[in-house]
Amino acid sequence: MTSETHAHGHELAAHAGEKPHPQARQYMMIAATLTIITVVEVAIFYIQPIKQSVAFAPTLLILSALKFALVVMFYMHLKFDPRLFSALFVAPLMIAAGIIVALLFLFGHLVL
Amino acid sequence: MPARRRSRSRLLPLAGLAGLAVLSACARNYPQTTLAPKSEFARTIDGVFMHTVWWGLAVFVIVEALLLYIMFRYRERPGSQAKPEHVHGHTRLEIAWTVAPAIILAFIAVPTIRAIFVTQDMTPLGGDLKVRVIGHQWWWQFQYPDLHVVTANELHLPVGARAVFDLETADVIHSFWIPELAGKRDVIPRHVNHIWFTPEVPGTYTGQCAELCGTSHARMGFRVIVDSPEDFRAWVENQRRPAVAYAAPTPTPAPAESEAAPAETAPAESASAAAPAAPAESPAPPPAAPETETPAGASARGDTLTWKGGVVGDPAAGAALFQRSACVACHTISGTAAKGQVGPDLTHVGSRQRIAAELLPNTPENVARWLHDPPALKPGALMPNLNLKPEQIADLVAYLESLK
Amino acid sequence: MTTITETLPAAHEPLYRGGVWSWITTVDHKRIGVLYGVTAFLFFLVGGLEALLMRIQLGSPENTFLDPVTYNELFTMHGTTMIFLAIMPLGAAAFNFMVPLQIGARDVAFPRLNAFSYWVFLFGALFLNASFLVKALGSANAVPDAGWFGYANLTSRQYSPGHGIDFWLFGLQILGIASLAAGFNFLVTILNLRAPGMSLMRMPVFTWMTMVVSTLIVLAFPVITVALFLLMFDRFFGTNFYIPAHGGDPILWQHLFWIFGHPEVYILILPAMGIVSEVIPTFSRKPLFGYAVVVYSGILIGVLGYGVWAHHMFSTGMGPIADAVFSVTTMLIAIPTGVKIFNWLATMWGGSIRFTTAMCFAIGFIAMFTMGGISGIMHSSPPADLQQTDTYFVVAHLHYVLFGGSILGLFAGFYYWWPKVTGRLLSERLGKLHFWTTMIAFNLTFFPQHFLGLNGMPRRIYTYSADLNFGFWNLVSTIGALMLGASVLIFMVNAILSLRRGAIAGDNPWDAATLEWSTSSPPPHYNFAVIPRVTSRLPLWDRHHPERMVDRPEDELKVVVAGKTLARTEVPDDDGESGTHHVPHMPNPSKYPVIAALGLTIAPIGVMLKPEHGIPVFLAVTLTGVLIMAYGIYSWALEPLEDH
Amino acid sequence: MRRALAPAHAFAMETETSTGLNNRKTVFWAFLGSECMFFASLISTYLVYKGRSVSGPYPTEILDIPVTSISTFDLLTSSLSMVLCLAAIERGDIKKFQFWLSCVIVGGLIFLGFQVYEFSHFVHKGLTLSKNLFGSSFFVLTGFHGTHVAVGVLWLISLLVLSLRGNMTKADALDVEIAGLYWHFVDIVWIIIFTVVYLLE
Ligand code: HEA
Ligand code: HEA
Ligand code: HEC
Ligand code: CUA
Ligand SMILES: [Cu+2]
Repeated sequence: MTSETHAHGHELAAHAGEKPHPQARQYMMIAATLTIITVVEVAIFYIQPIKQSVAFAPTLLILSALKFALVVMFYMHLKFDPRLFSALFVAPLMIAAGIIVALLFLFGHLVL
Repeated sequence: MPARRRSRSRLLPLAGLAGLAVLSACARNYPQTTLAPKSEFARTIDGVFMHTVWWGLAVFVIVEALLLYIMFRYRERPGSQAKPEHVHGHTRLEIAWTVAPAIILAFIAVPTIRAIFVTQDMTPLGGDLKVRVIGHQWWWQFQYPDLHVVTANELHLPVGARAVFDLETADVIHSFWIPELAGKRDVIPRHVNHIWFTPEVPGTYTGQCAELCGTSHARMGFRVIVDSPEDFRAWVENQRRPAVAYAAPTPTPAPAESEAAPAETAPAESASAAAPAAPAESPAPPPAAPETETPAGASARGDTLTWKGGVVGDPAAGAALFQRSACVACHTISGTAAKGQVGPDLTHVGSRQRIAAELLPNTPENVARWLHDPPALKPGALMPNLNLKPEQIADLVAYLESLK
Repeated sequence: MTTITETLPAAHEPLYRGGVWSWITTVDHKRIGVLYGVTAFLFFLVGGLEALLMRIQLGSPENTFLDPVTYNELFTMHGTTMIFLAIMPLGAAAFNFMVPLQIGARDVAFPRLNAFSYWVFLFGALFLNASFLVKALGSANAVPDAGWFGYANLTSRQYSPGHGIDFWLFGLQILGIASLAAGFNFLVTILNLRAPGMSLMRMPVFTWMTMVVSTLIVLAFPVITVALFLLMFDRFFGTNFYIPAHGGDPILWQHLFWIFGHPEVYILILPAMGIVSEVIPTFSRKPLFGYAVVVYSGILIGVLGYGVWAHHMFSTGMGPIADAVFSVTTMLIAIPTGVKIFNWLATMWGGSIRFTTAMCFAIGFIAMFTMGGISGIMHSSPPADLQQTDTYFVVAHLHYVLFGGSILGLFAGFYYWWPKVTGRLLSERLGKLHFWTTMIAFNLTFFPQHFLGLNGMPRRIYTYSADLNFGFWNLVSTIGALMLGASVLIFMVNAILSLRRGAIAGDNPWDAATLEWSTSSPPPHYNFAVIPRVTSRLPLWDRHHPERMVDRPEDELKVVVAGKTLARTEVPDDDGESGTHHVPHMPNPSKYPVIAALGLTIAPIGVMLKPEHGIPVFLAVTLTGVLIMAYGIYSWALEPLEDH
Repeated sequence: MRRALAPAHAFAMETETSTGLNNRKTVFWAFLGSECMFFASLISTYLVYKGRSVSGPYPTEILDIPVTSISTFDLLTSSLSMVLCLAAIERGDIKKFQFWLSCVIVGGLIFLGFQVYEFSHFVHKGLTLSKNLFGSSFFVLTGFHGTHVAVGVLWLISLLVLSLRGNMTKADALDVEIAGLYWHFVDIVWIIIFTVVYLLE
């Protein structure tokens, strides 16, 4: 699958709908944010009052969703690239998330 | 062209009408039909089904009639150079045929959901009869925990009392189904499923495993005998009794001798030993009993059992043989040392109407055939061919058939 | 208006000439389409033969024609073969041949990946059916026998020793890779290779449905891939996913399978719906009524298809809430499906209907699929389904939708596109005979199964007691099946006669409107000498019947999803070159796809050898397979696609 | 933007596409969508079976959060190297490109090293693939992720070899971009696994 169009040049910089990608400094910022979130996650894990509370799981899930979104939007450029790519990725992602939630419910791990 | 179209137009409604006629007319010819419900559960779900049938039929008639009309009305006429107008759509029509099915579906969904909650309401009622069902490859075990009864392949229920089932399996997934009394509910490893129903009409109903479970899935039947309350009590009474006992450990004669006279060695000794424990046997007159005694013409002569072809078996010898053989590893006979859990409980096997999960009527010939080579009768059966000799089989049959 | 440029006269090298090697290395989407079609039809015959054997066994009570083991093998292989080796690849044949032609492209986006898909499919199919060979050589339990959905824990080593289940699980795994590769390929082909002016909302509905099906494949197959991996680990590497004794839950298999399985049934029906949406307008001489609605309802069916899977599990005791939710979502699918049916009827309304064989099959599709859909609605009510599930009522439903739906639709496509593929017409007389015998035999075979099911006949039983009175309708059904076999023979005779001496078809024998009819029959290997410019949904009608043209050209090509523009390009200027007639460069043939496919098929054989021959043999064979595959893929990546 | 229609060079796929998007990039995003379903199935399996093992070792006894936090950090950092690597080749800076690419590869190898260490440590402690349900679902989920990382490393090494042979230029940025998409995807899958498997044990 790798190179059906390999032999040809890719003057693709000007794809329809593509905005310029971020530069190094912005990438560094993202990386710092990701690191901080990870540190917070691990910290939460060790702070017993939070770990015992009902907010523990939702907080962690939100934090990891945040990391997920940052990587997808900036490192993978979905924020800048044509929306078709977002559609190709986000629609399956929704179905996938829906299926995980449904299965957790069906196996009694989530109660309505 | 027109001729073909007409034959087509006759075909479809005909199929539909014939279908309906058959649907209603044939129900009573089928002993295992879902269309003649005999419990409140079965009636409820049949009601939902018939509801969907009528709506379905309406949709069917409308669509097919419209199709036929259009085919006829707008067929290409010979020689016509008609240039149909190019219509691209019609918003109000589109809305109409989106909304109309939605309304019909709502009419189907409401009773559906009501029936779901009614039939799955597990609140206990006073007087529920609890039954634990355990599916096995390829037979059914039934336990009545409150009555301390264990049996196989033949479920007795009192008419008018709600039976509540705990459904489990010993191996793979099976599905518990008595078409006239209830829908299916699967028995699944690590799950305990439930279903309940109240049989309303006494009689015998057949049931069948409805989930592919291996080679002899087709042969995993059972029957439900809905008794009057008195009959049911009597049945329970009998089932709770330990098995008919034969005290004397009569050694089975060596094959060579037994061939000559298997019947002579045993009867005298065992007759006395068995007499007190087997009251049910006593009324049988010592001389040849009339052929009507058991369906296949078996006759009980004293305690020995003679059947077609003059085969004679001695129950006491059979009892002893049973205890000495592999049988005990797999079967339970209460009151004896046999405590095996692999196969059906045989304590009262003689009282059952069929053997091997509906495979055969319970006659001496059939039990003998079964013992001779189970997998030959029921492919894959988990009871192996034990290479029993004919006279051993005769004794075992006499014993098993005496376990009423 | 006449923006469609005529193709070159038929002075090109014949499409189907060339030796075996040229077929093995071909990357031409049309030849691959033909390969798919022929292979899939052969497997349809195999699956049909299996069905006939089953029907003979069921023709009378307590019949001993087949033993239960063989019977279980036959329905398992019948279901698996029909779904994965017949209908899906027949759909793929149509996608391959027609989609590039319909969108005005010269090939698919990844021609060698396309060849790879075909070869993987072929090897996977042979792999699965090799189990019969192994059985013939004397191995017990060598043929899959746990049903086409292989419910755990019957498929565990404990309850299914031998290699039967292994053939099934690796066979499906291999076939899944073929389907995934094709799914990606067609998704991108349709998005990216459309001719200028061919906006999404001008695409033929068949192409639209191909795109929906490709998406469904791409999103459904990973789930069964995982389910099968888990089963493989259980059977070969001692994991406990489906082993109850160690906490595993066989229900997980059912969920994963049906999360795949229900979208799969729409993968089977949507191509047929696409075909019907082409055939009906052509032979009604009217454009499709409510084009946009038909397209959107197809998409909606695909989307809703992900939310209904547990309707196959109503008897497993999921609880009232889950039952109710899945029941309602299932019923909702009737709405977009009904919308399609009504739009087809409205298309015929006011038309001038020509009853060609293709049209007859399309009409037969509407009539029969509606019946199957209605029995589906009966299933969707859990209380009612408790009586129907796992009985012949389900068997009736699934054949009304699969045979009455998919197969009749595919036959319509066969008759419709045969002239384009072969350049010759089929006999209409034999075609009509085929149609009527099919319709009568089909209903004779499957309609009585509704009664059998409702009257208590479970499915998947190799025989039944005479007391149950199932004999009569089963006999009717068996007679019907034998007639159905005869009708298939008529079809084969028709095809063979047409190849020998069918009338020459010409470019557009049906006066159809879509682009595939603008090129010669069969098309030149480069499809179009000049890529057409498209200004409406019905380009050929606009050209031939300009007075009736309704569509207006648009200014932009847009990719619109859910009403939002995702990407846009400008309409090209008319360029001066379009009159020139050079023969275009086309991709080179390549031997690497077939090599990679071969390696892929060898790898699982190693795993299958593990239980008897130990880890070294397993690793040796599997690594050989992987290396061959890697060699194939690397060489293909480095090989230029075409000369300059 | 004018579409190339010239028959002499008019094989559609080598020209501008109808969406203006590159075929390979489009197919790759579709592939990632498909991968979402793949990992969703695996993660569902893991979650559904959580707490259902009938015998130990159980997750709490065995998972090592500090060690895994470090390997998580390592993978996140390799993603940063990956974007810098792409930015370098888009600028045509081959030296920087090779440097950052090597960083990504090393990062990936370190992650794999951690995983090998973790797996062998677990096996040592008695948790094997077949020991219990936790073992089965844990090893299969993280194993499939690890396999993805390994494939990614091989892919990046191929790119590095190509560029050391002088075969990578600014024009090949798309090759790097696609490899990068894959790499980042593997990273986000790990983000989920780290939370769901390790932190929410
Ligand atoms: C081509 C494949 C295909 C298609 C399209 C469908 C379509 C549908 N199917 Fe079917 N189905 C199968 C293939 C298919 N099915 C297979 C193979 C099985 C068995 C698997 C196995 O166990 O082996 C199965 C099993 C199956 C079951 C499980 C039965 C069981 O095992 O207990 C259910 C339950 O809900 C179901 C429902 C439906 C519904 C509601 C539709 C709907 O999509 C149908 C919608 C269509 C219509 C309703 C007709 C047209 C509509 C109108 C004219 C509008 C007006 C209509 C109304 C208001 C009713 N199907
Ligand atoms: C996908 C589509 C599909 C198609 C087209 C068919 C076609 C047919 N099917 Fe099948 N069927 C399934 C899918 C399909 N089936 C599935 C999914 C199951 C469930 C399996 C399971 O339970 O796991 C099933 C199950 C199934 C059963 C139930 C088995 C059971 O539960 O015990 C039966 C029984 O009658 C049956 C019959 C038939 C018949 C008679 C045909 C006929 O229409 C076939 C007509 C075709 C022919 C007759 C071919 C013609 C061949 C010749 C003329 C011979 C020439 C041959 C050579 C030269 C090699 N099918
Ligand atoms: C390895 C286990 C095993 C052994 C040993 C075994 N059986 Fe069985 N037996 C079974 C199983 C399992 C069945 C149920 C088979 C079925 O219906 O599929 C069965 C069924 C039966 C039945 C029919 C019961 C009914 O209610 O339908 C009889 C009678 C019977 N066995 C008698 C015997 C006798 C007598 C012996 C010893 C000579 C014996 N069995 C030894 C496992 C065993
Ligand atoms: Cu038990 Cu089928
Ligand atoms: Cu379904």
